[in-house]
This record gives sequence, C-alpha cells and structure tokens, in this order.
Amino acid sequence: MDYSIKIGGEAGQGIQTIGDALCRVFVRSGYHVFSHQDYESRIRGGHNFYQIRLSNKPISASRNRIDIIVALDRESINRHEHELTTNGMIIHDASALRFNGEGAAFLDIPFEKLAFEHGGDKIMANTVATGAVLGMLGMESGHLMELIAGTFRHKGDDVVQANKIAANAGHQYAKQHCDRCAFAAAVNEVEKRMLIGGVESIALGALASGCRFYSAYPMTPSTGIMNFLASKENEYGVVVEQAEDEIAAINMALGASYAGVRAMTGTSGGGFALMVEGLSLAGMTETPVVIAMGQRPGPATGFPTRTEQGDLAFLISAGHGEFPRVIFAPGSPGEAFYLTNKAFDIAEKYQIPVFILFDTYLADSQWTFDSFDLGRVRNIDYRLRGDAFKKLPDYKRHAFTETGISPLAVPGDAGHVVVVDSDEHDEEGHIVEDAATRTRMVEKRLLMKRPLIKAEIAPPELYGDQEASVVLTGWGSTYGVMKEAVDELAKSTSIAMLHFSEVFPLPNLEPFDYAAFLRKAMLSICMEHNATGQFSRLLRAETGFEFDALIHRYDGRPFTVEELIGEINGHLGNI
Amino acid sequence: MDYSIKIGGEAGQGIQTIGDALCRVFVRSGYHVFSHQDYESRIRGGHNFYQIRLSNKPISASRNRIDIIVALDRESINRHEHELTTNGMIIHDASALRFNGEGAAFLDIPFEKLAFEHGGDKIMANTVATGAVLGMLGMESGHLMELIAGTFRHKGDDVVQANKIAANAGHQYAKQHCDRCAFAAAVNEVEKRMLIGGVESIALGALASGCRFYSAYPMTPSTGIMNFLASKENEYGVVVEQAEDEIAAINMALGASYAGVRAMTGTSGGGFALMVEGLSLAGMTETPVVIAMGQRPGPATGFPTRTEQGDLAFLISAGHGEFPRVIFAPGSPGEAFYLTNKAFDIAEKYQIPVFILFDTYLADSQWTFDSFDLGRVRNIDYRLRGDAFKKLPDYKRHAFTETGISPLAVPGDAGHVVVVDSDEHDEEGHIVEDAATRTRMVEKRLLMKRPLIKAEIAPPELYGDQEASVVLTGWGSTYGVMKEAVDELAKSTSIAMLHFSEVFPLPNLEPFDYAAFLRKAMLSICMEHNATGQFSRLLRAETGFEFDALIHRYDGRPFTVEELIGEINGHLGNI
Amino acid sequence: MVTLETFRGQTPAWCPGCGNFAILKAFKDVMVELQLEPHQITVVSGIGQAAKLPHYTRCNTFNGLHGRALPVATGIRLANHAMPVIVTTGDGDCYGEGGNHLMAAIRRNINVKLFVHDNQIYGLTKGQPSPTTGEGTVAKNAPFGVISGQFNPMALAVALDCGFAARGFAADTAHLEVVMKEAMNHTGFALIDILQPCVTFNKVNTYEWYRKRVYHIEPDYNPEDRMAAFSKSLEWGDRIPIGVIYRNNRPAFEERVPMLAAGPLVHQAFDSSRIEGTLQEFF
Amino acid sequence: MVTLETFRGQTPAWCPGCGNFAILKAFKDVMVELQLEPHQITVVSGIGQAAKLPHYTRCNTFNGLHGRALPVATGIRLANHAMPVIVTTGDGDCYGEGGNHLMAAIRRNINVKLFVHDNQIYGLTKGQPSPTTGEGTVAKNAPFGVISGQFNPMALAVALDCGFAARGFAADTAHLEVVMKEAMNHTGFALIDILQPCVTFNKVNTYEWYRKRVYHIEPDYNPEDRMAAFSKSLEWGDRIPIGVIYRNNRPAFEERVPMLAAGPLVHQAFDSSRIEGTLQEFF
Ligand SMILES: Cc1ncc(C[n+]2csc(CCOP(=O)(O)OP(=O)(O)O)c2C)c(N)n1
Ligand SMILES: Cc1ncc(C[n+]2csc(CCOP(=O)(O)OP(=O)(O)O)c2C)c(N)n1
Ligand code: SF4
Ligand code: SF4
Ligand SMILES: [Mg+2]
Ligand SMILES: [Mg+2]
Repeated sequence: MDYSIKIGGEAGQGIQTIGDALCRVFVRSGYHVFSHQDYESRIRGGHNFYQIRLSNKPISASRNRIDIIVALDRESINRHEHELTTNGMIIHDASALRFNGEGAAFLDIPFEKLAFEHGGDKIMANTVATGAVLGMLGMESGHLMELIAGTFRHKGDDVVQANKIAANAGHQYAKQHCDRCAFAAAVNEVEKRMLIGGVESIALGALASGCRFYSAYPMTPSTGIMNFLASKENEYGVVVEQAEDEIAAINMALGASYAGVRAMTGTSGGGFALMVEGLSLAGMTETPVVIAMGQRPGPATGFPTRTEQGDLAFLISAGHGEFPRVIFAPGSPGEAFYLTNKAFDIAEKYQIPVFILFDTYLADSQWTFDSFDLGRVRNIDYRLRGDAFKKLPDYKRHAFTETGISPLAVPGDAGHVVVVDSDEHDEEGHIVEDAATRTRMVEKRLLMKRPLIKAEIAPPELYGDQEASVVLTGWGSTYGVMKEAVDELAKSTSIAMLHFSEVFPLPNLEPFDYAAFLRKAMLSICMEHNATGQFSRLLRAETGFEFDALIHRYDGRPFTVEELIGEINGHLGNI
Repeated sequence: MDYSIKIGGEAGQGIQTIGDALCRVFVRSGYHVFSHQDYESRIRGGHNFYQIRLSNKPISASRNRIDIIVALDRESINRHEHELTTNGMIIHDASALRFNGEGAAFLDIPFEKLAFEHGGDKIMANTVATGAVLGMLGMESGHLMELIAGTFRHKGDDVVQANKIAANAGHQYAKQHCDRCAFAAAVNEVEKRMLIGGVESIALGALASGCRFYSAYPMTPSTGIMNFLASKENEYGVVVEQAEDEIAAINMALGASYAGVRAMTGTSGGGFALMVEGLSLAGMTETPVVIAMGQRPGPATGFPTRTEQGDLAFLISAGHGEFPRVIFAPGSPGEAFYLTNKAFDIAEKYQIPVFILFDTYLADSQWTFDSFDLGRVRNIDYRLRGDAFKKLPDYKRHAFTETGISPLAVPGDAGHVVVVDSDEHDEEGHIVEDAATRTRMVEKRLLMKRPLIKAEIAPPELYGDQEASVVLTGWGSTYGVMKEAVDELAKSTSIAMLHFSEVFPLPNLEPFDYAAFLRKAMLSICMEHNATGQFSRLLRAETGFEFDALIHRYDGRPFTVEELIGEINGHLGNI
Repeated sequence: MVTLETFRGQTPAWCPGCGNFAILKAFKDVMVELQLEPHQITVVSGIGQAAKLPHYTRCNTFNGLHGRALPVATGIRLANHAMPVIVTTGDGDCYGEGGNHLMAAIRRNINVKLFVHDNQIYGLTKGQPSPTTGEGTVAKNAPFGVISGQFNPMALAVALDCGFAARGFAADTAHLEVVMKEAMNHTGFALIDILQPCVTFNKVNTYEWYRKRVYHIEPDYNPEDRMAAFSKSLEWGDRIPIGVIYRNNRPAFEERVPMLAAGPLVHQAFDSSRIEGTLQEFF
Repeated sequence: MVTLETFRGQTPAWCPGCGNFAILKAFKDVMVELQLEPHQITVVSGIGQAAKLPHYTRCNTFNGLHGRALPVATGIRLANHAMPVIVTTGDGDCYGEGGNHLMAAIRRNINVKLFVHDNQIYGLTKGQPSPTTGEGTVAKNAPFGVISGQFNPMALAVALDCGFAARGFAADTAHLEVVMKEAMNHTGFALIDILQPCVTFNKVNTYEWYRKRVYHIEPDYNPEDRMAAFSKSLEWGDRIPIGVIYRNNRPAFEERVPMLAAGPLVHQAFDSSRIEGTLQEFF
C-alpha cells in the first residue's frame, strides 16, 4: 500500500491545516508518512501545495503520481491533473471553484455547503475536506475526532463539536459518493509512531542538548526553529530573543555562550552572510556556538520559500582568517535531532562554531519515526564552573595545552577573570603583536585541534550493494529520495548509496575508505541540489577523487523518486 | 651594489617620514628601491620599522641583513642589532636615547642637537637623520634638498630653509664622523623611475579605468585607497564617500553602478565579511562592482596591521547561492595597476563582482618601475546609454542572449525602465516563482558566462628554468620574494617560479598547461602566507594536482629572500 | 501624457484588503500629478511586502536586500542626482534591519524620499514583531509579549534633525497624496511613516484602530519649530497626528558635493588623459 | 579589600596625553568605590582605542568586533543577569558601525552600562570623521569637509526613551565618576557619552575647546522631564552641558523575561528529563 495525496490551493486557503491533520491521522492510524510542501513567497493567493505519501512500509520521499488531489482552486487542477494515477481522484467543491471537473476522476464534494449545513459555518470547509479524504481512503474517522478535540479544545466545546460534525459530514459524503474509490488504507496494525519535520527536530535536538539561549532574526526556512523554541521557553528555561538583525543574533549568542550557557542561532543564507564576521569572532575567541543554517535558492533573496543545497562551499570557507568549524547536513528529521545534539557537544568540546546545514525541503518535510532514542543523546558539561573553577590556583582562558583545547571557564564563578579578544592574544587573552605567540596560537586554535575534530566525524552511510558497480553519492536532505531510488534500481542494477551527513571536515578514510570505494565503482554519480557541484568539488579537493557523472538540480524543487531514477537511468547507459 | 637600511622606532617618531624621504631620494638618484614596513596597531609607542633596499639592479623583496640601522629608540637596537652586516652601522642619537652604543658599528649622531643648532628646532631631528644616511652612503644631498623644498613649500620659505640646513648638518656630520663607512652608493647613471606602493597603484588603476564612485568604511590596509582617491576627487570627478558601515559601502557602490557609473569599494577581511550579502546581491542583479580586499591576519580582528594571505578561500565561495566572480591577486604595485584596470573591464563586460585581493605587505611595499604603460589600459564602455539606448524599441535588463550577457542599460537615458531584483526574476527583472525561468536564469547568469570569463584569465607567469625540476608556486604578494629566491637558487638548482596573479577562476590549461608542468617537476612546492594552504587546495580541487611540499607562514610577517631560500633548501634535500 | 495606465505593473501578490493597495494607488496618483514618467524615477526597495511595490507599477527599479535600500538609493543619487529616487520599505526593513542606514541617511540629508509602509509587524515572514510593534504584543516567537519599547520614527527624525518627517495613513489616501507630494517637492531627505493596516497578521492596529485615532495636524502647526515637533512626535495612543511633523531647510547632500556641481556624475565624460599627469607625481 | 591595585592591567598603548587615561582612572575609581571585584564584572568592547580599555585593567573581558559590543553584552546579561556588564566603546564603534545595536539596546532597556569615549574622530584608524565629527571638518578622506549632520547621541537617547542618558568629560574626572556611579546604580540601560580629547587626530575638540564650553547641569534640572531633556540635549556649541540629561523608570529588560525569574540562566540546572514529554507531542 502506497498512496500519495496532494492538497493544492492558494496561500491562505488552509492547505497546511488539511495536510497536517491528514498526516497526523495517518500516523495515528499506523501508517508511515512522508510529506513535503511547495509554496510561494506571499501570504495570500498564488499556488501552493502540500503532498503526503502514506504507506505501510517506511518511506522517505515523494512520488510523482498522485492518488488523491484535493483541489481548493482551479489552478490546482490545471497544474496537477496530469499527475493523477489511473484510478486517482480529484476532489473539489464545484460551486466554490465555479468549475465542475468532467470525467470519472473528478468528485465534487460541496465542502462549504456541507460545512455550513452540518457544522453551521462554511469556515469549516477544510475540516470537511479532511474528513472526505479519510472517507475516500476507507479509513475510520476516530483519529480525526481525537485530533479535532485536541486542536480546538482551547476554543471551547461548541467549536470542537461543530468541527467534528463537519468532518463526519465530509467523511460520510465521500464514502457514499466515491464509487471509484478503491483505496485500501482501511486497516493497519497500529504501532505508535511519531511524525516530525526538520525544523522541529532541530529545535528538539537543541532542547535535548540543554540549549538555553537562541537569538535569531526571522528568515525562511529557519523561523520554525525560533517559533518552536519560543513555545517551550518557560518549560525549558530557554531564552529566545528576536535580534535587531543577524549580526546582533550571532553576537548575542556568542555573548551568552561566553557567559556560560549553551547558545544557538539560526538563519538562512542571506542572514548568514551577515553573520560571517561573527563566525570569525567565534573562531578567534574559541567560543562555542551552534548555527542552524537553512538553505534556499540564491543568490541574494532568490526563491525565498524553495529549496537548494547551494551554500555548502560558502559555509566551508566563510569568515576571514582560518579557524576550525564543523558542518553537519542531516538527511532526515531523525538525523537532524541527533546531529543537533552532536553539534552542541562538539562545539563545546572543541570551542568552535558548528553548523546544522539544512534546507527548505528538509525543514518542511515530515517523516515518521518509531521514536528518537534519547539514550543516544550526549550531555557532557565541558565547562569549568562553580567549585571546580574556584579551586584552580590560576587560570588562563587560552592556555597552551597538549591538545590545543584550553579550559573554558564560566566568568564570575571564581576569583579569576575570563578574558577573550578578537585580536591575536596571549594565553590570558590579552592583545599581543609578536610573531612567536601568533604562531603558537594558530597552532593551538587550528592546527592541533583539526585532527582531533576530524576524528569525531562519522563515516558516510553506505546503503545497498557493498560491491556496487554504481555508486550514487549525495549529502544532506537528498538522503530519503536517494535511498528510495537505490531501492528501486537495486532490482536491476548493482547500486549503492553513499550519503554524507557529516560533511565538513570530511571523515577520515579510516576505518572506511570511501574514496577507494568510489574509485572501485564503474560509475560514480554525485547528486546535488545546486548548479556547480559543491560537494563533488570538496571531495576532489580533499581526496583527489573525481566523479564520473553529476546530477545537478537548481530550480528550487526537490526530486521525486521517479525524477531521480530518470536522471540516474540517463547515466546508466554510459557504463 | 645592494644596501638595506632600516629605520626603527616608536609609532609617532616619524619613521615613515624618514623612510619615504630616503626612498624618494634613492629613486631620484637612479637606484632601484624596494621598501616594506612593519608596525603595530597603535598610534604612539610600541616598535615599528621601515626597511629600504636600494640597488642598481631591479629588486623586489627585502633582505635579512641590514647595512644601516637608524635607531630612533633603544628597542630598535635591541631587536635589530643582530641583523647588521659585517660592515653595517647603527646610527643613533645617544643623548636622546640615553644610550651610547659601544663598538665600531655604532655611530652617535646628535640628531636633536644638530637640528637645534643648525635648523633652530629639535623637531627637525628626523631631517638630520635623513641627511645623515645620505652622508654615510656617500650620496650628494641635492635630491634631498629638492624634496625638502617640495614637501615644506606650503609651510613657507623659513621652514624649507631650516630643514635644508638641518639635512645638510646631518649629511656633513655623517660624512665626517663615519670612518668605517665604505658604502659606495655615490654614483649611478640617472634614469627616471617611479616609486609606488600597492594601495596607490590600486587607486591609480581605478582612476585610469574611469572609476567615478568609491564608498568604503576605513579599515587597514585598504584605507590608503580611499585617501588617495579622495585626494583626487575634484580632479577626476570621482565621489568618495565614507559609508556608515561596510554593508552600506557595498550597497552604495551597487547603487552607483546600477545608475551607470563605474564603482568600487575597498575593505579588509572583517569588513568584507559584512559585505558578503551585498556580494550575492551583485551576483543576482548582475551589477558590476570592483572590490579591493586587503588581507591581514585573522580570524576576527587578528593582527590589524600585519600581513597574511588567509582570505582566498573565503572570497572564492563568499555569498549565499552561486554566481560568477573573478579574483585578481597582484604580485606587485605594477600588476596592481594593470589588474585593477582589468577588474573594471571584466566586471562591466560580464556584469559581475571582481576582486583585487591584496594584503598589508603589498599595500605598504614600494617598488620602482620605469613607468606604467598607459597603452595597456583598457577603457571600453560596455553600457547601453544615451542615444543607443533610446533607439532600442524594447528593453529587458536580463534578456536571454547567446552569451548569457544581457544589455546593461543606464536608467533614465531612454523611455525604457531598468528593473533589477534580488529575487529570482524574469527577463524584465520582475519576481517569478516558476522552475523553468529559474533554470534558464541560472544558466544565463552562471553557467553560460563561466567559460567566457575563464577564457579571460591570463596564465600564470613562469619564470626561470622552463624545464625546471623544482617548481616554486605562489600567488599574490609573494611574487617579488619568490622571484629573487629563484634567481639566487638558479645558480645551483634547476628551478622555476610559477606565479598566479589571476587566481580565480584558475586559468584554462590551454595554451599553458601549468598542471602538466607541475606534474613533470621532481619537486613542486607551494608557498603561501597562511596556515592551511588555500591556493594549493584550490589547485587540487580544480586540477587534481597535489604539491609535494608546502611552505606556510602565518605569523603576520613577510618572508625575506634569505628566509624563503632557507625554507626551500629544507625541501631540496627531499628530491 | 502620463496617466494612471502608464504606471500599470504586475498584479500585486498582497492579501486582499491589505493597506498596501491604497499606498500603491497614492504613489501612482502622485507620479501622475507630477507628470513624472516611469523611466524618470527610480524606486529602490528592500525585502518585505512593501518592498514589492515597484513590481506593481512601472519605474526604474532596484529591489535589493532586506534593510539595505537606503545605501543603494544614496549610491544612485550620487551617481545621478537628476534622477528622483524613492525608497519603498517596511517597518522591519527600515527601522529593524536597516536602522543604521536610516540614521545615516537622515544625517546626510540625501535627497531620497523614504516611504515606510508601517504595518507594525513583519508581514512577509508571517507575523513577527517589528520595531513599531506595541509593547506586550504576543507573537509566535514572543509568547510572553514584546518587551522592547516601541520605536518612534518621528521622534528619531526630529532628534536627528531630519529634513522632512511626516506621517500618513494608507486609508486616508487623499491626505497621503498631499504629504507625498510635499515630500517629493522637498529638497533633501524626506521620511513618511505610513500607517498601513496588515489585515492578516496585525489584529491590533486595524483600519478601525487607526481610523479612531488619526487626526490631521492642525493647520496652524509650525513644523519648523523643533521643540513643538518633538512634542508632536511623542503623540501616540488615543490620538495620532498625521501630516508633516517636522521640516527644516538643511541643504541636500548632493548640493554640497563639489564634484556634482558640473552635473550628474553619470553624464560627466571621463577624461583619461589626466592619468599621465598623476603618474608624474610618483617620479 | 578591592583597591586601585586590584584593577592594574597591561600598560596602555594610548598616546601620551590621550583623554582615555582619565576615563580609565574614573572607571577604576568607581569599581573600587563600589567594591566590585574584577571577576564580578564583565567589560565588553568593540574595536578602537576606547575598546582596548578592558586590557588596561582587570575584569572579565569580551573584546569583540568593531561596532558589535552591545549585542554581546545583551547576550551576556540574558545568560547571567547577576553579572554587571559594562561596554566601553568609541564614537565610531557605537554611533557609526554599531548604530543599529544602540537603538535596539535603548529600546530593550537591557541593564548594560554603555561608556562611549567620544573623541569625535576615528582614532585607531588614523583620523577619519566619525558620526560626532563636526560638519565641515576636513580629513584625508574628506578633503572638502564632512557633509553629514553631526550625530547627537543625547537627542537620540531622549527620542528613544533611553532609561538613563548622561554626558561626561574625561578631564572632569570627579564629575565623571559621579555620573558613572549613578549609571552603575541605575536599573536598566545607561548611556554616558564621554567627551574625550584625542590629542593626536582631533585638533578641533581639544582639552581647551571642551573646557571652555562644558558646564555642570544645574542642580534644579529635572532629568525626568522629557521635553526639558530634549531641549537640554540640543545644547551644543558655546555651552555644553555635562551630567544626567535624561532618565526614567522603565523596568529593565531582564526583569521582564519570565525565564529569568528563577535566577540567572547560567545557574539554572538543565533538566533533561523533560524532553521525553515533549517528544510525546509528536505522536
Ligand atoms: C537578511 C535578511 N534577513 C531576513 C530576511 C527575511 N525577511 C524578509 S521580509 C522580512 C520582514 C519584513 O517586514 P517589514 O519590513 O515590516 O515588511 P512587511 O512584510 O511587513 O511589509 C524578513 C525578516 C531577509 N530576506 N533577509
Ligand atoms: C568591521 C570593521 N570595520 C572597520 C574596522 C577598522 N576600525 C578599527 S577601529 C575603527 C574606528 C574606531 O573609531 P572609534 O570607535 O571612534 O574609536 P577610537 O579609536 O576613536 O577610540 C575602525 C574603523 C574594523 N576593525 N572592523
Ligand atoms: S501579510 Fe499583511 S502586509 Fe502582507 S500583504 Fe498581507 S495584509 Fe498586506
Ligand atoms: S589616537 Fe587619539 S584616541 Fe587614540 S590613543 Fe591617541 S590620543 Fe587617544
Ligand atoms: Mg511591516
Ligand atoms: Mg573615536
């Protein structure tokens, strides 16, 4: 069983409400769900859609063909009708759209009328539509009723009741009127699973890591992190502050981190461009900081609401001068959670900036997971604080040590002072001008720490044929679609996926020599959502390896499984 | 003949006045001169020096051993005494320093007393010292007299006269009292040569290219460009505006460029970090702009007055999203002049940002040249303006063309409007959301222009043995010292220099396959003033070639010829 | 003849009912009244709902970065001071991200017209507080309400001796047009803070809220009296004055740049022969 | 016992005669008088001559980027509001590059003490005009003189309803110390603009120039009267008032952040067990 549903309409029509409710119901009904969204940079109008896939097997990407289209406007029909599967259905409210689709694929469900007649207000048309989809799928409405009760609780019983009635009206209507509906999603063994998207996972990872300070300036696709953390401010004792600009955002985070708490900021490319000087400051002062960096197509404002992997090279070298950094690019919300935790750990352990490099696609996609394993969460306090600090006879913030890592103390906790400086400095943190200290500080800050940091980086995930003749390589958010493409192609081809979610520095070639593995392949492909092949260039700079083929997409849209397979097939002929 | 002179003292003691005067006199006397400076980030006190080399052959770097030290303080003696050649001399004013150097190398010249007795004011002690150096070198004082006349003209005849007398007093005193002085700089055939430093050359290059607008925020080592341009504001009709911050500086330059004039900004790493978003805007709007980027050691504030080549990687990938750019890294003031002109040409021709990547060392070093060849200066107006624009029936700022280059029109000059947008846009410049236009725009802006731009990049300079077994590679400001090291080593080794001054994109391998040339070498060395080998990494990413040996220096100081030879010798053993 | 039709642009992507429509209308009306042609003006904008305005009319357009319209406009004016330059921006764009440029532009007194669509909220990014959002306002990212004091652009303008500072109200379009015209005719920097209802995200400062409060500044009010202006600028609450709050006669920046006396830079020919002489200075 | 000796730091790299020495002296005196120990205070600074101050005493120090001291200080206060935080900065650092943060800090009313060493020039970079440089002043990069209007930090402070705004004079150290102490004791943001002669680059605003003009604000002056304060803030020229120009009782930002009620964040233990419950929300 594997169905895809697309809800299309204008911004402001409530696509997201319908989509979110359906996803939640599907998960509670025991299905695996994957969803992604497509929307424009406007608040009302235009064309947006929300695509949901549900299956009784784990899934991790969207498909090309749609089984049910919920069309909230004409445009959704024009644009997506051709995506319909043979038995696919389009439901629409013909009178609201002033259009009655012709042909067996069309089902007119008077959302507004049903809402008005049953719920008492046509505002509940979307609730009707949600119920209708469940009806078409032959699913019970129980989980939806629960959801409605939860969602509208704060609006009072009347609203809950009205919505329940409206949902049931849609549910009934669809069941009765969809003759062609042969969807068999009715029964599934119910397992408890969670449904979560990229931004929530990053925020959750931060909370689980003891993040206490988040300063940011709003920017798609990172704003969701701020909103989620803000919703937990009091519960977790985390302060969320909207900064006056991104420069302030990173500098505030550095201040909070200096003062002794775990701190984070988040932004997108254009906002990060403004943080670059602050990044360099983190490097010089050895102040831990985690930066969630959500990519969207550039340059400049570009496509504010769409997706791209265009900022990897930028992050690798961002900042004047040389200092270590780590870049994680999670492939799924699950990885986003664990890697955010690892980011906090590494940032504090090595006193460096660490990035969570995501993109709009990952930010907005929702995946199902059995759960997150809190046993894997690491919470080590690397700071010298309280009594431990007080007992020290002497303290130098940037003391030379065998590892290059100096003691990171919390100011105020002892009689010692903690001095950091953006100028080159001595062990105490005071400005110097001499060559010898400079040389030792560069060694300490950069050269000695580098190999230690690199040793922390996990090898790429090798999935599929361990002796593959075709290796599909990628990084970050393309994980899910690559994996499904490999599953599909494995039926006829010796193929494997090599996926990097810890992208900089690249992992050591010990214990897994991925460069050798790539060299062995008859066809190595690197796929990236950018135009210049930033990851393949990184790999070449570090290992000398050059890919046989490159798949680049830069139109702001993610690949569906079929589209990616099509691209790969185009190269298979060349073996 | 090849002498080195070092003037040492505290900031504010007038080292620069003495150094500049000596350099100028040497040049006017027909010598080749090279000078560089070393100073701290403070206005008074500390230890600074100014080092001058003069020779009757072309020179391009500093040497380790000093023939004459002018010590304006004790510290200069302590720090530099060991650098003296066998017959070298230290001159100092023993009573002012309250220290009388012992031994034949020391000559006490009572600068202040002579100034007071002859000039009438001990303020002219530096003029005495300048005269004294000439006396020691057995040079006549005529050129110094001329210089004094020019320098002090605006202060009136009395001041000119007094200074002349003071200079002569020093000159005479040194001649009479320096028994050991065997310096033979007295006679040289007088050729007219110019003496110029890096920042002046960049500014001059901008003027020669018709630059009409320069907006910047002060920052070492770029401030000299602003000062020089400001001094020519009225003569050249160039507007120099100090911006409120670097963000404003680049955005103002983009505004001016959009409006139709050639525009430039200048800064250093920390300031450039703030311009990164604006850089991306230049990329998206296809607005020509030239950026002079002066490197100094980072991260963050680092060593504000010292030198490094630490920002190449940063510039290559700076900015969110993908767009073309060019980076020139001149090796000498001469190259700085020509490449600044080429920067303006390329920037406007391809409507892209172009960098002049220099560093403190190049900024402050002075070289002698026969002259700059104005015949090599290119001044093509690529803009559509005035009547040519008016005659067009139709105009689209970002029209698709065969080359990817759209017509760049001057707004206001015709009835058409000129629309640019930081969002993804259509040919007219208006916001779009669709995938197809995006794809074509990326192709137009980036993929089509890229090969055209790359074809403009000149091959590296190959100097020395064309069949060299040892190849010393470098880029930017190390040109001079590499060249001299190769000259020296060529006496015993088959060695060549490969120097890149057009560093990004790297030149095509046609007509000169520098990668093949490097591969042929028994020993390839890459030298850089940074800790991570940014250029060698670029070369590997682009060509797969990996150097056998790396020379990195990151203490903020430039190499002298001897120091570099020492480093190279350390590797020669490994052939 | 320039007519409203001359200024027809793309269909706005604003929400139905948005206050921006009225501002756009006023803008076009004023251009028509001044008989300026699309190619004779340049509109610079940043990012936000307001910043999309130039796409919805016809004009030379530089739609740049969030918060950075003023430096671009300044560069344009210095390169071509014969070109009227208008900046359309939002409260977040101009008073938030771009605050430093606002102060600098006021101090320069560059002859740019700054129209701030002040909806007291970040519209395009879905409802975060802006500098002009009232204290205590709750938002998704500020569940306990805004703590920072509300930014008062008029008080700032008076404090920094702004050449021209006025307030308009989107829904009082006739009055807004008068103020816009005055701004256009003023020589030097002119700021108009335009109260603009955001029907989607700002549920506090609605049409009604503003309508109840705004009043036309008394005809006998003297906007050249700085102390009176400061006092007037502090009025906010039950009564909100609209009209010109402050103005003075500081000469515009462009008039004081000697290099511009010979006409717009962009029209001054470049004489490359000078360089030979400058080279000589290095001999 | 905290004594002057407790606050001995590196030897200053300032020019002999620089006004900064007196400010450093005042700073140390005030710390001694308040009996604060070096580890009990944090000094944040940007880049410039003034910004080097923390190196010349003993204290927790965050010497950050040019113009960015205030956001760092804000972050520190939010993480540890038991720690007094002082920012030492220059006129270029704070009113130029950092202008946007100044406005935001005033609006937040974050409990940070801002000491601006206002020498009306960029000292460290050798004499470029700063926002407070007088109109017409000639500099190497401004051969025709400064055109922008002179920035008036006191007027800005009054306009933005700054919690505490005062002016001091480096050479009137006794008075400066009184003002500094008041600022330290004020709950909320406190700005002191300190007139500081730069003997090397500012040949206009010398010790004598200031001495002739400064006067102590009259004892009966009421700094809580905003209109009077605005009027006072505009005094500049033959007579320059020093002392507290404006103050109010706005609650400090930190007092209004609910999460800080339980004590400084940095001392609140992290309870990782909550996350299990939050995870449940996604089921
Ligand atoms: C550097 C940067 N930061 C953040 C954003 C995201 N962003 C776009 S518009 C906007 C706020 C717009 O608010 P306002 O200026 O008030 O305009 P409105 O939409 O309310 O008209 C933000 C934060 C951006 N585009 N660039
Ligand atoms: C981003 C950035 N831009 C520019 C500089 C160079 N810079 C250092 S200090 C300074 C000006 C300092 O002026 P001010 O704040 O008035 O301090 P003062 O030296 O006068 O005390 C500048 C422009 C810098 N360090 N960083
Ligand atoms: S979100 Fe608000 S400001 Fe933006 S278009 Fe809609 S109503 Fe207007
Ligand atoms: S340059 Fe001016 S401000 Fe800087 S130390 Fe010298 S006198 Fe003081
Ligand atoms: Mg707004
Ligand atoms: Mg200053």
